[in-house]
Amino acid sequence: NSATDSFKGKAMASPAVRRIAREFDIDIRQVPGSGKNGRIFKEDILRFQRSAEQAA
Amino acid sequence: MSQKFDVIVIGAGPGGYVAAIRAAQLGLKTACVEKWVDNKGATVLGGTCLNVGCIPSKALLESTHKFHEAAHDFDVHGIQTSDVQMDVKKMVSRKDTIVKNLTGGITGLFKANGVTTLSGMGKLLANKQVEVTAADGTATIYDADNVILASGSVPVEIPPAPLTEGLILDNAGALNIDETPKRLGVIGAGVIGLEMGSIWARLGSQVTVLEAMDGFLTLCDKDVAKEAQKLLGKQGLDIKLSARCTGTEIIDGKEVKVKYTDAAGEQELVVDKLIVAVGRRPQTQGLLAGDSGVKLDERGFIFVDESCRTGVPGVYAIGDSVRGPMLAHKASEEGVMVADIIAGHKAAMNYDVIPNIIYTFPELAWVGKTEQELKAEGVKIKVGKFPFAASGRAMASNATDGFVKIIADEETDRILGVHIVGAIASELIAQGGIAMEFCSSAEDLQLMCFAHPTVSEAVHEAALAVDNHAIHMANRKKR
Amino acid sequence: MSQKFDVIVIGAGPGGYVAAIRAAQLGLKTACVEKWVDNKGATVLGGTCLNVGCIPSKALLESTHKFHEAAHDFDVHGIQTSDVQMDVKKMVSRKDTIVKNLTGGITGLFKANGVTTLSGMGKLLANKQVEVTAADGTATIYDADNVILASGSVPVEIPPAPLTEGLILDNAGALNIDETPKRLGVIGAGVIGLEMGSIWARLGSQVTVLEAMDGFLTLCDKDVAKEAQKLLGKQGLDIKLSARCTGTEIIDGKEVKVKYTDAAGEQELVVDKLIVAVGRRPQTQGLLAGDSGVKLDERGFIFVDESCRTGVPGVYAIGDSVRGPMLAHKASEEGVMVADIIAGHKAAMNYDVIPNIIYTFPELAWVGKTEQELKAEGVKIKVGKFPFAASGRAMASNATDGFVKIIADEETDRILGVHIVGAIASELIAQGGIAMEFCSSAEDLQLMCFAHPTVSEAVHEAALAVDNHAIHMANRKKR
Ligand SMILES: Cc1cc2nc3c(=O)[nH]c(=O)nc-3n(C[C@H](O)[C@H](O)[C@H](O)COP(=O)(O)OP(=O)(O)OC[C@H]3O[C@@H](n4cnc5c(N)ncnc54)[C@H](O)[C@@H]3O)c2cc1C
Ligand SMILES: Cc1cc2nc3c(=O)[nH]c(=O)nc-3n(C[C@H](O)[C@H](O)[C@H](O)COP(=O)(O)OP(=O)(O)OC[C@H]3O[C@@H](n4cnc5c(N)ncnc54)[C@H](O)[C@@H]3O)c2cc1C
Repeated sequence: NSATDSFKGKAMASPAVRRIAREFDIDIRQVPGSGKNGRIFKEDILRFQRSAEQAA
Repeated sequence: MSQKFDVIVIGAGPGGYVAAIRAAQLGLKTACVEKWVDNKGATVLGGTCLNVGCIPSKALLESTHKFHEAAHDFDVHGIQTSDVQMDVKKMVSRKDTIVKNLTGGITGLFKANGVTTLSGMGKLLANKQVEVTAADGTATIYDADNVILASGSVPVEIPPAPLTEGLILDNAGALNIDETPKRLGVIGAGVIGLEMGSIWARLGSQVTVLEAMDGFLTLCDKDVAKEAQKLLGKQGLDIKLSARCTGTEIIDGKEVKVKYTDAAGEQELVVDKLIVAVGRRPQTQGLLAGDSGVKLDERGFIFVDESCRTGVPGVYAIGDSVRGPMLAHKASEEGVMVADIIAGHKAAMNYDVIPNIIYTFPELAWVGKTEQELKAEGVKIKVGKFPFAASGRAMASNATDGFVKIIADEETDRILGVHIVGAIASELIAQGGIAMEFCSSAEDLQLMCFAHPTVSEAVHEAALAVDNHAIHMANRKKR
Repeated sequence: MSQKFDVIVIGAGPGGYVAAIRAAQLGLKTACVEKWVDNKGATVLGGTCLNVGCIPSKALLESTHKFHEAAHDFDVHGIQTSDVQMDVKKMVSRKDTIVKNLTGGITGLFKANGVTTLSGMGKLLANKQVEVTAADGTATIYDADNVILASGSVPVEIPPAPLTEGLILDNAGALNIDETPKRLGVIGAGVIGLEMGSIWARLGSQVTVLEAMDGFLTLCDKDVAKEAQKLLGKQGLDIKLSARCTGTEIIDGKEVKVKYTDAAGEQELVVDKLIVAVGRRPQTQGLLAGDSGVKLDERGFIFVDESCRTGVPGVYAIGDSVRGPMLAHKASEEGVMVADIIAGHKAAMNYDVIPNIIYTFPELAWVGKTEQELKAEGVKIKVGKFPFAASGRAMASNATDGFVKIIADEETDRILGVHIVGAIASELIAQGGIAMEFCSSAEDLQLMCFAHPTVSEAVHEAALAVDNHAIHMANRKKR
């Protein structure tokens, strides 16, 4: 039984990750998480957002 | 032309003052209106919480807990004292000093952050104008781009027990009792009623609590409520359920006869003081001009959406005056959220992870959902419970009452609720809050290293117990 | 044919007994060898931790803290007592009762989980055989598929201060002092030295602590060490740094003359008792047969890899007898990891998030790295600090000394260390541990809702202070 399978309902993400996803309109499911079982950390979503900015 | 602010906050309780400080930190020109004055007429910041709520109650709870411990629990440690007495006036004046320091502190924080204090009664007019009526009656009108209503709440009064100076008291009066009443009555076995009852029971009052409902602490997890009822009963709080106050009578100007009905019929009780703690209601009187555009909901709360927006663009409301739990930290976090939204951020608040505490001894604290709520929702759950009686640190501290209970989703293992009865449940519950904000599974907590010896280990063990893996307790046999 | 077990554990301290219970829970046939006996010759489980370490020290710290509070801090609350005295023998016997309950509890847990206790001295032979020599000298040999060495540690003795019954004491002797010494000397200002010194200083001993190093608590974050030095000094602990004991002399069989050198040259100190607390070393004497195949490292610890495997397949070692911090919870978590590995799981332990506590008053607790470590590594950091003096709950409790300090990576915002000085730092630190296990950023903690009024709010505020956003404190000006 894996600790970090995505649960029903709210996204399996920490408050800062949720905040950044809202702020920059990021779909959390697109962000590769570096934690156990793909858990997303703030540093992951910041990296994702920076590379998206550079691509744009 | 009237003076203009980016943000005007009405009310300087933990909702309003935090919103104002945060807004100022974010570079917004901010003012905060407050009508509360001390006996010298000076404006007092901090609201219910600092003046007649959270802080003074905890100061008295702390002093009386130490007194009770000294009088009853020192012997086991080998500590010998004779004749432990409480100087109640000194205890109350210590409480007053703490309140003064803290409210003065908010004044200092307003200065440091550049928040303007506007003294007087605030009223929201149309077009985000705010009228402030000073004590001398002069009214000034200010313009604002944004207004935050944070007017808080006031105690509910009930007709059978009208407040009577020195005899029938609300929370403000109760916090200034300066002599231990021989007999104390409390109407309402909620958070405030139990805290007030505990304070005076510890000092030797014979305390009777009348609760109209037939269940005890029905908002708590059932195991927490059961344990609390047992332990508070042992401490001498006489809690009568299904007991509805029907009238009061002042006898000789110095006693109160309380009439109530319970399962057995009409009853009477004579007490030296009666505290009414049946709940609080939003404070909105005089707050809104007829054309302000802001609406109340059917229960009298200011109507807001999940981001604390009223129907009027640029006007927000937070704290006890809006829906949701009447808690200081809920008010403060709403204040931060709204200030952030005004500053252009997409802030949101997680209403699912707001901790609750009742500061009896032992303390009761919880975050997330109760077992009975989850069962009613049909969620399949796993429950782990670990008693402090099996904690080495609790034994060393002589505080072995209570337990930690963790509820997880049977399928996903996600933690859905953490419920604690224990000496410092108030501080332990933050662990549950942090874990739940990270969407922790029970297994996540199982795999973490908790320092030994700490009572926090009970959180670890309760998480292990969710899967029948507790170490310091014989586990249930597997099904 | 000799009896065979899936797992034999040697040593029943918090490393060994937890490993044994976990292994049994996982369905493995498990035995645990223990040589410790009480004065009636009965086997005693629990090791250093339960018998002469963590638990008895905390029991005495708790009793003496309450005594000190009663004698010095009650007046402010209005609590009047006269003539507060400590019955030291009663205090010590309470401690003994707690120890007895807990060690007896382990015996009960062994029964409940089906762990076999083998009484006597255990020795690892070749081929995973274990020889157990009972008190009467009879030796029995058992076969095992897996052996876990958990033999713990013993106090380091130093030649200038040889243990002397009733006068020069190690931790075991120190915990049984049954009369307050007028003058107490402590060699070593580490965790154990400071805890022992605190116990007796609170009861009125004049305590001198001699520390050979020229820095104080150099393993702690520098701000923590500085605050602790200041506060302990105020409590009357006379801590002398760069003070190296060179010899001792017993005077008339009732006093100890301690000679030491410091910056100013040769010094002398006369005390009624001297506690030697200069460290602990792994206990491996008689544990390993010449052909066991298990190797020690250059410092005398049993050599293991990061999964606690010795060089011999199927033989593991955990706890104080292997590398890493000498802490009970580290030993226990290693025990769980090894039991899981034996049961076929890919278990691992996170050595980066092991909390540390020193139970002085206020307590010191930390998890993760210190500011000086991170700077030495060249990591760019942000630091947030919040003093308990600004916490309403701390004010209500009259415990405003100390602070919470959070260190985050400047670039990623990840929390790298949490350092706390404060009344219940020991329990607050679990919040840091949980957050760090979830690789929390400072912002994650900033966005969570902490209950009011709690001292835990200082954790929230310290996280906010990392980005100069604390609410209840004037922030540094932005650079
Ligand atoms: C005895 C007691 C104990 C409590 N203990 C706790 C506890 O331990 N933990 C906890 O979380 N909560 C506790 N609470 C609840 C807590 O006090 C409230 O939830 C909290 O104060 C709500 O904050 P607020 O800012 O919304 O309102 P308030 O604190 O009520 O502040 C509102 C402020 O607005 C001012 N105001 C109102 N209308 C106007 C106006 N028109 N113009 C100008 N000023 C105005 C008021 O004077 C007041 O200062 C307790 C309450 C009581 C009574
Ligand atoms: C005064 C003091 C206070 C402390 N306070 C704390 C604290 O607050 N928190 C904390 O985390 N740590 C504390 N410690 C440290 C803690 O006690 C140790 O880290 C912990 O006990 C290590 O556990 P262990 O199982 O590895 O070894 P031990 O607890 O030392 O147990 C080893 C056991 O193995 C037995 N044994 C050894 N060799 C053999 C053999 N050959 N055959 C049979 N049996 C054998 C011993 O008799 C002993 O019972 C304290 C230590 C001291 C001395």
